[in-house]
Amino acid sequence: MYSEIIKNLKTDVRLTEALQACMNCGICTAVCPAAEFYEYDPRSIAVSVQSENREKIIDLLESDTIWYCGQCMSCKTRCPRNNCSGLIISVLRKLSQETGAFTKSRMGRQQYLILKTIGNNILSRGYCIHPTTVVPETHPEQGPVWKWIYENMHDVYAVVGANLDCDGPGTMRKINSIDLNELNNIFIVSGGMKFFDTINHFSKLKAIEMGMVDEYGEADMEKYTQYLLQE
Amino acid sequence: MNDFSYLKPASRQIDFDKFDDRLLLYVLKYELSFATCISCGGCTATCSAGNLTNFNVRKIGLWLRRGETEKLSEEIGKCMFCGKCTLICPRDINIRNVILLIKKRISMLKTEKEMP
Amino acid sequence: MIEKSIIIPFLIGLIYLSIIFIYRFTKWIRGLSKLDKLRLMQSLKSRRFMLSLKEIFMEGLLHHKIFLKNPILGYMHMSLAFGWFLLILIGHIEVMCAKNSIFVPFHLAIFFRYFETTKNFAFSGVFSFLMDFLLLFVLSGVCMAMLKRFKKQMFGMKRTTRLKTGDRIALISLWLIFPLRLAAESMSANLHGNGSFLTSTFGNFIGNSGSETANFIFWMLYSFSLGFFFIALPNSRYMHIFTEMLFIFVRNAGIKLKKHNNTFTDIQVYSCSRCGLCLDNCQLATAGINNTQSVYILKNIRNKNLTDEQLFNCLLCGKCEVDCPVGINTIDLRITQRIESTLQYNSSYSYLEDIPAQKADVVYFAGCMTHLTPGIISSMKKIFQMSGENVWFMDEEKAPCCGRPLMQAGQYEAASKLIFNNTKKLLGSNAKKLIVSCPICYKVFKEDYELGKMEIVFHAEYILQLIKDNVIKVNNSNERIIYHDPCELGRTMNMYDEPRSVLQETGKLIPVKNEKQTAWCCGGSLGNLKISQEERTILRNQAVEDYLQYKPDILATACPMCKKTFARHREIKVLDISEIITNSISKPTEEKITKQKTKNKIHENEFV
Amino acid sequence: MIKNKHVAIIGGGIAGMEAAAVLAKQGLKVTLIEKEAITGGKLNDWHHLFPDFFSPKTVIDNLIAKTNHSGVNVVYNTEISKIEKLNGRFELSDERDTKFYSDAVIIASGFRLFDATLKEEYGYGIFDNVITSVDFEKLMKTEGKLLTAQKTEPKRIAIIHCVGSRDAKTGNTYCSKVCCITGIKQAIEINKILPDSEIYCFYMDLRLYGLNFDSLYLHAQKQHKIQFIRGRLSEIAERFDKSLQLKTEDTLQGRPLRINVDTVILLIGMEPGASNNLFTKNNKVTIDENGFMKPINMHENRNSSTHDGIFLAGTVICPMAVNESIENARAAAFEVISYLEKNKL
Amino acid sequence: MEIKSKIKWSEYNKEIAEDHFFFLRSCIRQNFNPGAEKAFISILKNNLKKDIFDDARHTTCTGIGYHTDIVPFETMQTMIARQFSLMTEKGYKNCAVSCITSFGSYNEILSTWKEFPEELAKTRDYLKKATGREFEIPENLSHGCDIIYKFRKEIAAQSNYKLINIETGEPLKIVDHIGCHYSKIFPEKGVGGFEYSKVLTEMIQAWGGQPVDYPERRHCCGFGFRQYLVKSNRSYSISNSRKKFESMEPFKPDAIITNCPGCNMFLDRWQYTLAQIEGKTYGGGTNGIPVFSYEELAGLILGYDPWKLGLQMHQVDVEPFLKKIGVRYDPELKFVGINGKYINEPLFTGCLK
Repeated sequence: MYSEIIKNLKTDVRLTEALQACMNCGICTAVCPAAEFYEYDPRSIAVSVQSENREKIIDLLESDTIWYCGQCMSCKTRCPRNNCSGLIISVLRKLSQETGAFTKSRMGRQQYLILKTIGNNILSRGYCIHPTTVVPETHPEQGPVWKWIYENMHDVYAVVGANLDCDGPGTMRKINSIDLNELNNIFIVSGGMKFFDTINHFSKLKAIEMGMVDEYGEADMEKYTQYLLQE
Repeated sequence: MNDFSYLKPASRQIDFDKFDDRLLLYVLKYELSFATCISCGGCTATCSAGNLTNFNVRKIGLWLRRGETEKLSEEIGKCMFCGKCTLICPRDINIRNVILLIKKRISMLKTEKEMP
Repeated sequence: MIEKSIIIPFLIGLIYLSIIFIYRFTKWIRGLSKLDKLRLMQSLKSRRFMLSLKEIFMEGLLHHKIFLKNPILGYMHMSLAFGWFLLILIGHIEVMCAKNSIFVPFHLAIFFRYFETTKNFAFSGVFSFLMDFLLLFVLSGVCMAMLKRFKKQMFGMKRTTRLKTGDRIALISLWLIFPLRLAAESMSANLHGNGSFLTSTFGNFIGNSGSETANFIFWMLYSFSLGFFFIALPNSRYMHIFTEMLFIFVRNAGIKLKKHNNTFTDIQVYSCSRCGLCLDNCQLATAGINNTQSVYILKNIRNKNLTDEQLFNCLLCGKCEVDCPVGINTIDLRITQRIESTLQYNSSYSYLEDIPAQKADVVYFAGCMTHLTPGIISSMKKIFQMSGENVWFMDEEKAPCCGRPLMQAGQYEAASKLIFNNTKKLLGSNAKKLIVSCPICYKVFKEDYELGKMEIVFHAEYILQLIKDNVIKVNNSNERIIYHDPCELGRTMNMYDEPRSVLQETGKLIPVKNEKQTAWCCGGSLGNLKISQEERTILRNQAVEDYLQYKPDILATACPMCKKTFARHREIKVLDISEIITNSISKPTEEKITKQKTKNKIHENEFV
Repeated sequence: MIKNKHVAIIGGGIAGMEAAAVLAKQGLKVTLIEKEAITGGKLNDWHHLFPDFFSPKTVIDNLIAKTNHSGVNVVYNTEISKIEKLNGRFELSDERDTKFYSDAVIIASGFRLFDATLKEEYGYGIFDNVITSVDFEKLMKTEGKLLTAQKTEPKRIAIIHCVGSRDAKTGNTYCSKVCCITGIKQAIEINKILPDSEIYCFYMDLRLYGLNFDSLYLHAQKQHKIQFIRGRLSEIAERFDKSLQLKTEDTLQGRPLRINVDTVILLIGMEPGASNNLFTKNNKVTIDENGFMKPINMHENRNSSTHDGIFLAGTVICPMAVNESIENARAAAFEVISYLEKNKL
Repeated sequence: MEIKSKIKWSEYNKEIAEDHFFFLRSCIRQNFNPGAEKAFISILKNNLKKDIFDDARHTTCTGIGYHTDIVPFETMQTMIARQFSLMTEKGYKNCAVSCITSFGSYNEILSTWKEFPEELAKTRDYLKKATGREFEIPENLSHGCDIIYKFRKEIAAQSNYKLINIETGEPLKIVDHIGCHYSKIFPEKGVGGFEYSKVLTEMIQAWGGQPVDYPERRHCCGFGFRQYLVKSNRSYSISNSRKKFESMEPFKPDAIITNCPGCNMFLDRWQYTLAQIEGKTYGGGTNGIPVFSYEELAGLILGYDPWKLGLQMHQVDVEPFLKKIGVRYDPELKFVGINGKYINEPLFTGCLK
């Protein structure tokens, strides 16, 4: 699964942009919000990728580490060599998902959850997020005002002049089927759909590997989802 | 009331203002040569214990300078005192004594119940 | 009655002293472990009792060892100790003769000339002469002691101990005893003519100014000085005079310190006379370290103010132990203090995973220090290849420490963990022999490991055997070789001859002044945790400069630590015994090589 | 006879003065053209030289004495902006069209200091307690003490290495070479006047190339308790109490690190002189990719520009320390002599 | 390629189009501050008399999907190309982007196309195949805040209120928070660059307030895409927000202004959550520091009704701020439904009950 891993890594144009030659100064880690919170050091990621050491890179692909980045790109601004650890991370994450390595780490497996929410929202609604998906029970941090909005969604949005789930332009309008169709076609043509399938595929394999199967021996993805939420 | 147990605000950042210098000052009082450490890692490379586990002498020095008392007390017991680090050190730091002093101070802290 | 009062100060002192003595001796003996007590009892019944008595006589009274080392100092100590002893002994015999009885009051001999004013008993003239002679003998010692205090160089001593108040009182009263006795007896001789050549002469010198009152006063002062001395004695270094006797019995019973303090520590501490011989021999002084020598450690243990800075600033080279006239086990004692001071230190070696033991006939344990001298490792590999034995190089990759450095740092419990782990692996190999090339490891394997029937062989012994068995043939290059005795091998393990025998095969071994028991420490010692690198360099240079006088081609060592230390000196070529041997091995003939090859098939894979 | 030949030297800094003195002593006619009213250049602002705390004033005074003694014609307040070769001779002119003629030219116009305001995230010019290494030298020279903007003694001082050097963000990707040792020297100076202060150096690599530079580093650690933290400073921000919050990574540990200090000193690097570009216009003098004057080759011909007869001395070529600059100028002078000898017909 | 930039950022100004904008909406803004986008269009159309086109057909740019790594770069490029195609179709050349994530993504893609023309060709090809569409690259791409910044003085001229405490006459202290993707990736795409971006501070100044610098001004709010979106990772988010609040606390700001839809919501919500967990509020009493978007603030000073702007959708109560600047509003109408109909009220507002 990792044959030509280095080659695949280097063909991503983003890596050409993101990694010149790192001089290990640590300016990226200094401002990194992920380093603030996780056992995470973007400098060492850049150094590992720069080393082109197969073992190190495979370790990264299978680790939680690459999933710690919050993609704020603060690292980009300060780098004295114009590198961007955040973008290196994007490349690694893509590779991790293409190879299935992401299912080997707890943080990596979460990609399935994101696919199920954000991915689903994009394809079915044309939005990354929709108010109905921000359920107060799973988002207690949204607070009592959001709960009130959620419970009185129609009225609250209307009062501020939004066009919630209605035809025509405006805030939070419904994206009509022609546009959704175009969106879906773009996903099919540009490889987005294939990528979704890949994430699904490896997640199912993982579910089976973990013994989460239904009576037909198929992966029980509901169970897997519950497992990921608890993990 | 909402359950926020899933949220644990924390910071890994080293905050120099909350620097625990109890160990460092003690070590420097009796082993001034430690001040000259350049974190070259020669000690770690030769370390007998480091050969067997993730014990890292360079980091011991670093933690000492950063006041990481807790980490030091977890890690310091792994040292075998073989003395190779001291022989290797390009700055001639008496690392064995540094380790001994750390152990001493930690044992003092424990009896004084000063441990964090 | 007033006359008799002169004995009161003396008596009070004596009673006080006796009480303290009985208390202390009882406490010390009771404090010994059951086994040690048994040992002591048995030794009293055996020949050792006589040995101890002899030793007490030879050392406690004659100070034979000091005499050998420094005759002037020996005479000083002897005149004081033996002279005083004889004064008491002859004095008693004199009293017995005078009273014609064996049972006489013990104090009478002390104040005999005061109470016995006549000279009308048998041999009285002889006795008074003898007593005067002995007093002169003792006084000569006192004079020397005073001189030594102020002009130590006259006694060939570079350093002498510093005094504390208790010692000072005792010292002054001791110094006063004999001059006052001389004065008092001279007074009596003046009044009663009961003196001999010394006291009479002094008595005559006083002439008519003598009186009963003056006589009484001087005898009283004499009594006071004795009393003072006795009272000061338990809190001064003179406590050693009596403690040493007990110590000799205890030591000769085979009692040793077992990694923790017990009353044997106290016995040793109180046995130290603070003669200061350990100061002169301690190399640390060369580097300007002057407060960490054994005498100070003993004193500070007694005063309970021992600091880590003193305790751990010692090379553990053992030179002080060799020289100690009392025979105190300074190294054991110091290590025990280190153990006591580090009891609270934690250690955890859970990472010492079970590396599976490899079955072999012979195990080679290189040790940490040897890993820093790869020349020794490759030489040992060559030697093993030639020996044709089935050798397992135990710490080739995953190399745990032997535990000795931890021991030296006092962390006995931590060391035990390493020892436990290594023992398991060693026993798992089913080997008959364990070969080590580092004296530091050798010592701990010999002393602290329980390896059953496994023989622990130092590489010099092993190489010597191979040479004897004609497995290794070496050329004698006639190079001038000095052999440096490593502290951990020589003084503490008594291995002097094997390395020399090996070296004699390859070159010309030059004897040097400072060798064997008096050999230098290289300065690299792991035993010292406080010494700075600059100070180590001073010690090393001291040794190297001494060796360089003999113009050696090679300085041979049998210790990787010594090698590493000496190697930092640019002017001397240092090699380990194993390296010297492999350098001088005669090239085997073709035939032999093929023979060897078939024989050593397995090992070539391992070591080449 | 080359004795009648005329040499013009642009720049009356230490390199220009040394070259001028050497040439004049050989009997040549030398004109030293300085843009300021005094010679000595940027060294005039300096307090002490590394690594032995030598006085720069002595250096300048000796050079001035040397030039005066050997009869150098020093022209002040003149900034050459144009060099042209006319009829085998060089014509140098300034903005006011003052003209000088010579048979050979030495460009010794020196360097420019990095403008620390370009490194916005370090807050120079924004926060009062951020100063540069040059400000520090001036302060030491004029007042001999270091105070915060609030006029208190700083308790904690941070010295930041590589400001405007080795940084694509400021366009300077080269190493200025002298800053590391300057930082250590200044740290020691601060410790001498403020013995109770904590001093931190934030560095990427310590490039201590000179003899005794490393021993000064050791000395700083041992005797002056200077702490060295390996991590490039990311940003400086002012706190409510006007102290400064610094963010870096403790790269040896791999953890972000925050420290509050009272004063920050930025070790600013050397940049190519502003006039370097002007000189390339009317002749074949070229500059390298960093903007410094380009020698024919940097190994054997460092003093010869790519134009025959125009020579280079000192920091127009690359960042240099004082002693190197002077030696380099001396070498340039001999290059000029051999050029004139060769072309005497 | 190493860029040898010697830009003096304090003197740097980016180009912002004058008129005729094609509006590109933000997913998060529409979700959490729907009134703000409505106000933005209104300000441009009614107050500034500009032409802005709101096309019903445009969709998400998939930026959140891209940064959560489920949407490949190629797909996002094509999705954005489709937005451009709609713009081209309507005859517009200037984009007005509402979302900071989108803004970053658009810029990243424009830069990629410049640097790697083969990527542009590939995207054209994909879009053509998928939708039959073609597109032109916009002449100008501005964020909503850029446009408000450009016309800040015109807005000030028309304003009913100033960011001044009407009781004391002192300017209000306002801290700004710039969304990371506004200028961290491409400093030259932001007004005044990145370190001291002027886009919000000069708005504050123009409207009478006093911008306040604080140490963690540039620190990320902590959204972190997957770090917030997956519940078990949310400690990352709250930890980083807390870092900001702790740092701004000593300066006692009257409000926070943001230009990013995500930051706006998070800085509002995390104050509530932190108060619940740690019992600490940063705004004094039980309330937090109110958080406004630039459109909301512009709308407020222009006299828009706070409840039409959607300020009731904030967890932190805005009323103390409204009182400070003297905005007239009807507290009774805060939580009413359509046509003034009574609906429930939230359990409580502010940070602590």
